[in-house]
Amino acid sequence: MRIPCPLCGDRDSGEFTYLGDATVRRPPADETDLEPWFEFVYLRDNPKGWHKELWHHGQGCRAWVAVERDTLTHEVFGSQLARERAIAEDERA
Amino acid sequence: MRYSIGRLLHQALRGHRDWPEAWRSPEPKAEYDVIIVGGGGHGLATAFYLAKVHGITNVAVLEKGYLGGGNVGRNTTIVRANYMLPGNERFYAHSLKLWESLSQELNFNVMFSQRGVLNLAHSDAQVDAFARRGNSMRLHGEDAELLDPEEIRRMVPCLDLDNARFPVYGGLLQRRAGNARHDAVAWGFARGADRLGVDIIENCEVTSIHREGGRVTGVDTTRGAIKAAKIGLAVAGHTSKLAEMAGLRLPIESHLLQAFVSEAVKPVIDQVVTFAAGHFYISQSDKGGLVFGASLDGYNSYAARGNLPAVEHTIEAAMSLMPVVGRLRLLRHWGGIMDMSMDGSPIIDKTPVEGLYLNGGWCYGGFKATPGSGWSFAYTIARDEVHETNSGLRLDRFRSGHLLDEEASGPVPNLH
Amino acid sequence: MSQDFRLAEGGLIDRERHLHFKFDGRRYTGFAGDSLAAALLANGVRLVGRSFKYHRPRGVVTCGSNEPNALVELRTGARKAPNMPATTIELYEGLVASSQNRWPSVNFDLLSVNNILAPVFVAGFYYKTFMWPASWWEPVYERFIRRAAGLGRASGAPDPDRYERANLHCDVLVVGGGPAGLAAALTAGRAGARVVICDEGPRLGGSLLSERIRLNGEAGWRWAGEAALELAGLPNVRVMTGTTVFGYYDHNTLGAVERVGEKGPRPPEHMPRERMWHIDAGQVVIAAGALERPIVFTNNDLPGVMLASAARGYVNRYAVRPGSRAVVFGNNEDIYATADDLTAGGVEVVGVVDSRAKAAQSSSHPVYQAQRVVRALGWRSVTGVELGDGTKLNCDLVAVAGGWNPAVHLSSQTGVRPVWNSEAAAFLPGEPRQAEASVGAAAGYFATSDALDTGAAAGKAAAEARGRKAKIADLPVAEEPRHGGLEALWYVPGRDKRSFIDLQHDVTVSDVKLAEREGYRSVEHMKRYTTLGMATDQGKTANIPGLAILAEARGQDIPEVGTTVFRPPYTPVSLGVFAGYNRQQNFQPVRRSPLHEWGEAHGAVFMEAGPWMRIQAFPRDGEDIMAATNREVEATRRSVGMCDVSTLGRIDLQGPDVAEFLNRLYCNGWKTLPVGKARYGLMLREDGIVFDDGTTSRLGENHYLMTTTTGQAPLVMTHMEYCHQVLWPELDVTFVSVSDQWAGVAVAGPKSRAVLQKVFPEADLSNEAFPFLAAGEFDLGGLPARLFRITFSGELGYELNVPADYGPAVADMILEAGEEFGITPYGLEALDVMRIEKGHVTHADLDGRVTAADAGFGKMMSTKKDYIGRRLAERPAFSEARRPRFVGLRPVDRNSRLHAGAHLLPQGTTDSIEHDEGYISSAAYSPTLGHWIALGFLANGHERLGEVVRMVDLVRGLEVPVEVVSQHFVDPEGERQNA
Amino acid sequence: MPEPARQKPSQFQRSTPLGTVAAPGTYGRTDAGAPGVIFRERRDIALASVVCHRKRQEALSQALTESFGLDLPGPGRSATAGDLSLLFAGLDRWTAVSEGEDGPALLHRLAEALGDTAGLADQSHGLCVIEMRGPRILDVLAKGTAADMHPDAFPVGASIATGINHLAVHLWRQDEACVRITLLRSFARDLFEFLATMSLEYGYGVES
Ligand SMILES: Cc1cc2nc3c(=O)[nH]c(=O)nc-3n(C[C@H](O)[C@H](O)[C@H](O)COP(=O)(O)OP(=O)(O)OC[C@H]3O[C@@H](n4cnc5c(N)ncnc54)[C@H](O)[C@@H]3O)c2cc1C
Ligand SMILES: NC(=O)c1ccc[n+]([C@@H]2O[C@H](COP(=O)([O-])OP(=O)(O)OC[C@H]3O[C@@H](n4cnc5c(N)ncnc54)[C@H](O)[C@@H]3O)[C@@H](O)[C@H]2O)c1
Ligand SMILES: Cc1cc2nc3c(=O)[nH]c(=O)nc-3n(C[C@H](O)[C@H](O)[C@H](O)COP(=O)(O)O)c2cc1C
Ligand SMILES: [Zn+2]
Repeated sequence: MRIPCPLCGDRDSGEFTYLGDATVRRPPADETDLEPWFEFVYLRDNPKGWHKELWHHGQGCRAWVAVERDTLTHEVFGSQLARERAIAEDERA
Repeated sequence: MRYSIGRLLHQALRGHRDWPEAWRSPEPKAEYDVIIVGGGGHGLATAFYLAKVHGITNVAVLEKGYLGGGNVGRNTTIVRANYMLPGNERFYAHSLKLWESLSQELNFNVMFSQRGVLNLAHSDAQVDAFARRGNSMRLHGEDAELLDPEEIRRMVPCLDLDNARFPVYGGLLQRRAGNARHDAVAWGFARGADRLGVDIIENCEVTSIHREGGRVTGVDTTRGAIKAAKIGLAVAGHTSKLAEMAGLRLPIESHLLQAFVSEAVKPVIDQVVTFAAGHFYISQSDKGGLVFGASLDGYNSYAARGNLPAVEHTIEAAMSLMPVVGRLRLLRHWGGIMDMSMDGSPIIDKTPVEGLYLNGGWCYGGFKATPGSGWSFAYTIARDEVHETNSGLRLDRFRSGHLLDEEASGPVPNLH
Repeated sequence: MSQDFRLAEGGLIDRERHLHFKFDGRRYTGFAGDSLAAALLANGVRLVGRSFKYHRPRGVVTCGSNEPNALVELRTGARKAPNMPATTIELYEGLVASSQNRWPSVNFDLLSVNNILAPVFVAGFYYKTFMWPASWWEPVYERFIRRAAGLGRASGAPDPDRYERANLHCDVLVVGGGPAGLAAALTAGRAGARVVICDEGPRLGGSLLSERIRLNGEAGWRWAGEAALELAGLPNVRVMTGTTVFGYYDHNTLGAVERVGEKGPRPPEHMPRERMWHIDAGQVVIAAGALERPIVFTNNDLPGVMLASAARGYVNRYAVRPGSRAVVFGNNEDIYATADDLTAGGVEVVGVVDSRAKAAQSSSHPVYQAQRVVRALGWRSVTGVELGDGTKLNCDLVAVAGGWNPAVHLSSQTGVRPVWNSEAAAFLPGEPRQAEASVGAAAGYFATSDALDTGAAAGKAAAEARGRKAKIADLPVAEEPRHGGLEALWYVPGRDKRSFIDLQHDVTVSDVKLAEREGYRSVEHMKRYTTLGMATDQGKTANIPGLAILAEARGQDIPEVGTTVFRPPYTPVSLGVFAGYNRQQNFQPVRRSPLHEWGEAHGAVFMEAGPWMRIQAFPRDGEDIMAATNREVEATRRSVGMCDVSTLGRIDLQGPDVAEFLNRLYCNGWKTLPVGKARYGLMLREDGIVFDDGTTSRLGENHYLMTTTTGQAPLVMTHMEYCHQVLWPELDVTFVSVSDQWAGVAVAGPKSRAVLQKVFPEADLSNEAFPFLAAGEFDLGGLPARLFRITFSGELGYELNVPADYGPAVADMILEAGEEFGITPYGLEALDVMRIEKGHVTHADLDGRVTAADAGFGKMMSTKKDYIGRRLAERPAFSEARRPRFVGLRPVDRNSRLHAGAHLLPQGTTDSIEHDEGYISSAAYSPTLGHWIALGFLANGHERLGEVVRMVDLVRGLEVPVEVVSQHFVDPEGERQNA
Repeated sequence: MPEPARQKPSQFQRSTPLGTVAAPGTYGRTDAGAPGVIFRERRDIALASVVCHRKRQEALSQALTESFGLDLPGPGRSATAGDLSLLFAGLDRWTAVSEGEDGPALLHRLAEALGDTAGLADQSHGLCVIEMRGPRILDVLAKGTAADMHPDAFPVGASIATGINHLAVHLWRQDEACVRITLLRSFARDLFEFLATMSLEYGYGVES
């Protein structure tokens, strides 16, 4: 597989490590209810098809990259620095 | 017709003309008492034990493709009960006992071969961890032995212990463990269930689950709607998809695991051997092929088809301790879709939806569970309660913290 | 022996170069350019092996990599490789090969009794028997089956050759060097695209090398030679012969294996045997040709029955007569070209058996129109055939032409299903999922001119897709014998038990029919029940006839039955080449401390610790590790010791938000740490389980240095990057690993201050000026050094960091300074003993299932802030009373030995899991106390001090009563470390 | 940032990551003329990591231009002015490389110029620089790295972070005939042994 790194360009997947679903959100720091934390850590949509997921370019620029990929065909649609996305969401919130 | 050597010889003289179908191919009925979704090992075994132990025979097993075409038909066939955590060990110990008489129970030779499973340890700390596990097994009444490197050298001469990057400090052996002929397990359970009246319906994909007032009433399939008050899910890699049809999100991700077979050669290795240093396991099939595997490709996937890096990692591990295989050739490699749970251990339980039962999260260890899983799941479906054997395999353990994390790698499925 | 079956002229062989070789111990000669199969046939050797199940005599069937039958063991000793198709082995001087699966010899094989038992050994017979008595399965039945199964033998010795892997990137990958592939490569190559063209054979040309095809009026192989020359001259083109593209993976990455060192008894010096190529291709052109298929009839497995294309190939390419009297049998026009080629090669064609109602052309050969071969006659090899009307023809060669299957293997490996085309009566590649095109015979274009055209067009399209301007190459004019006119015929009913579909696995027509009858009627069930297509050739000749026969039995069409799944590799690939360099000692990289050589020089013994090699101990004359460790501990506790701690993770953090960042990473608080101080910190995973621990020091206002455990260092770094980039990008911190920048030396023991004072004569290291947990930067003779008053051993102790290259020099300086105190270097074992004595935890105790509270750190968990793991650590299971808690243990009888991995059970209970209350996580002999001690986890253990429980170690056969004590065995008040 | 020590650490002997493993000489195939690859361990180079602070990239860039006449290189690139080079090394990260001074001196120079725009750390000992020259360097590298080594993709001046045989490395194409590999010193010996083996077929030399 080739993973498109926004900084380094297309790279062999062997340079990356995989974490998983990039759409889950850590609850706010002051959230005291257990349930949202449980969902954040344990529950996944696990879609068959479009999936946004985190890859870490560890043998490369060390960026966390949010990659959009099809879990059935493995086709990759695009990627973004996870940080940029996090900042964008922060600003929207 | 019962299978026996006498029948076989008799049929040999008659050109094998009279063997009946191993299982029927009935049209689905409008309603069953129980629907099992998934015609893999677990689904078929569940149907068999529902009929055999609980007398519930109005059962349909719905399989979207061909029977046994899922993970039961593509796994490395290791059968063992060498777990450390009681919630797992008592379940797998029960399963191993069922394996020991399975061929006779099914009247179908599943070729269960108790050739022993040997885990190699690559540091003193790993030896200690194996001892802890072996002691758990022994406290459960299972067999476990701690071997030293010299015993291992004698037992498995094809290992090159003297040039290893990670030397072998010892090993944990379970002699009663081994492997079995994967397809025969699916076929044997199918034939057994069919003979007890279960309808096995192939090419029948479940596309939605009907619910009324918080309880299930039936399913839609590619071969029409079918009603049932009880539905058991045993769909391995597709567990999340089916759960979603019933409005559930699960602590499960689907991942890809590859397996490998070499050309057939005369006996090279007599046991099942696993190396902890590379997550690697190998045995030789009765046909002569070396069957081996290692860790997941590492990314969520529903494609039963993997990539080259995982192939190479696996074979590096093989060549780390068995350089004798260097000139043997890889014949084929394939993949399966694993239902990886967040703690690496399975779930057999009721669900918040009444009448819906869940069997999943098998990760790469569900083949050995086949009879035990079918047995416990049948019990839970028939009685609407968990049995002691699956009392640790509850769905709410992630919320409560009663985790069964054998690998201790935390809620990251691709690390288990 | 002379080459009786060699033609006087022709062939692409070098008659000047005689090559000597041995087969089954007998000596033969062949020519350069021969395959082993060609050379054997030239010498009249037709029986080359025995079949898998029935041990029937078998000969050569194909002239390529699709060979099911002629498998041999190549070479001897450690270089022996089993199951090698003789058709793909390039002959070399001194080649040694032997037949396999026979005893005592291929001509007289005792196991051919299996042939008589064949009626019993049908598909799946083993599922129906061997069940009684149950205890016999493994020791008796299975042992017998395993012995009988398997074709060749492994060498039994480690593979002595080297393998490597390499990467290639190109605009266009062309798979196959036949006319289609050459046209594609020329077109794309001339356009300036980066082109790679691979062919599994030793030279480019494909069918042009073995068929009577003329291009521009000359033999086709001449044009192929010119094209190959031009390609080799283009700097942007790479020609790789002897290279099989075996796997087509995601995102246009492909695997190919190059046989670099297979052309002799051993690889040339400094060369690998094989090289694995990872090819990252912009566009892929699959020009892999087509594979001929047989027609199945009774006794079709006898040596002398071969594919028509093979018969032509042996004549045209190798100038070998594959027989003397031939019958050609088939369902398409190829039979006439075959008869012509055989005649030209001096083979008498006694009959052309054309299964079709009428022929499309006239022929000078005796033609049996609308006839079929119903069986082959003969015992060890074919002596004749019988036709449907009873006619018997004497012959020693039957050339069979059943039509062609495009090589859809690669195009199907990407998960695309091939599509049935009834016109071609073959499966063609499905709609591509990746940037690829199949061309030529691989796409069903069987005429050479079509192959050239489709190849060139795809080459142009591929180059253009990569942004090049391309123009179709000038293509030669092709003349060739007529093809096509196929009327499908898959098998001729007869004695189905002797009509072989899969020659290598001995699967017959009756096996397929039996499978169908028993309900194994999905093509996948049939495959698995009969093992059809599961041998080394993966059914290249067998699969399509097999499923056609199944379709007939099911009363369905072929497309309704479908194919089985195509999987890599295209042809079998050595396991060695997948691993490349990374085998045995090179399995994984080795990480070495800057004090590695220093350790060696001081007599250290090393041990593996993850990627690291770490110093285990410094044994002196005759000491074992345990004795050395005891001495090292005693010396350190008595006076002073030193230890390499370079391997610890070190992360340098800077910026205004570092304290906040640490606050969120660690479960304890960081806002109050002053400059010049270190603090112990505990990190959790988000699920509330302990992740890592270490000290972090504040070096300056906005400058911190974090240390991590050796094992977790890379994971902690990745985790911090996750937290910073994904969770908290608002924090202004920078951090970078400086683990390797520093050599670390721990100096510990009552005299450690005295030693360091000598090293830093100007610094004030008094307890007042530099107390426990102080951290400071000092000048060490011009070196920037960092000193921390931290200790793992529980002694008065320091950790000194200096720039890594100076580590050895500084270590020697410390040794020298400590000489008067008898300073003793110690290893990891001694460090472990001392930390167990002190009750400090390591990864052995924090095994990934332990919470902070379990480990006795509950009080460290802040309730005033959010941090990773805070909320899920509050789950109910983690506060249950029976939860195992961290304790110390000592044997009631002080002479008893304790073991990590043992379990803890109350006294007076049986050895049963319901009484299990915990386990020992670390154990050591304490030279300080003079007996064994241990750390472990015991249900509610922190409230059971003084109780005696049983240490139960069933796998080591031990039971020892142990007393539950505080984990702080030595210096519980910390007087030593604070001194 | 403490002042760099004035006193030179001449009293200490300096070891190197490759040490005796990379003994000068020629190895492997010798019948094909000059070696295909020459290796040299460079210990005479100072290296420092420069990590840009949040929202300070412009300021950093400006400071670099003003003080050193260097443009902050973008992903995959390097920039050189005089004896100082700046190599792209990752997200927000660059490696400063300088010949002719030691780590503390470089660090001091950078700290003066860059102020609080970037976190700095001396890596002169933590990283090992292996210089490869010769006609076959790209062939050897292709046996280890999956990154494209073709001159179009890896031109002179390119600076990429990638992997070689499981190890994280940084590759800098200094000029046509020279590629510098930078990696953690603890893995340097392992990598060198790998590269040397991969060079056997071309013949290789080691220079000190
Ligand atoms: C490569 C590999 C190696 C492995 N090695 C081992 C091993 O050595 N030892 C071991 O113990 N375990 C091993 N396993 C794991 C083991 O194979 C599985 O855990 C186990 O087979 C899962 O249970 P099953 O047999 O019921 O699953 P499956 O055989 O996958 O059955 C599930 C069935 O559900 C069907 N299905 C899915 N969705 C639907 C739907 N909507 N409608 C109808 N049907 C549906 C599927 O088609 C499938 O047939 C391995 C797995 C793999 C892939
Ligand atoms: N008589 C017939 O009906 C008939 C049928 C089919 C083909 N042909 C002839 O075949 C030719 C078709 O040309 P073409 O170029 O399509 O095919 P080709 O058979 O000439 O060439 C295919 C080449 O690909 C190579 N190859 C196959 N798989 C490979 C792999 N995985 N890796 C590396 N190499 C691989 C083969 O070794 C072969 O050299 C024409 O000349 C045509 O006359 C004739
Ligand atoms: C234990 C085991 C042994 C196998 N042995 C062979 C073999 O000898 N030859 C072969 O072609 N395939 C073998 N296979 C692989 C199957 O052909 C097939 O690839 C696998 O069951 C997955 O199915 P699929 O490829 O149809 O998706 C084996 C599979 C398993 C699980
Ligand atoms: Zn990157």
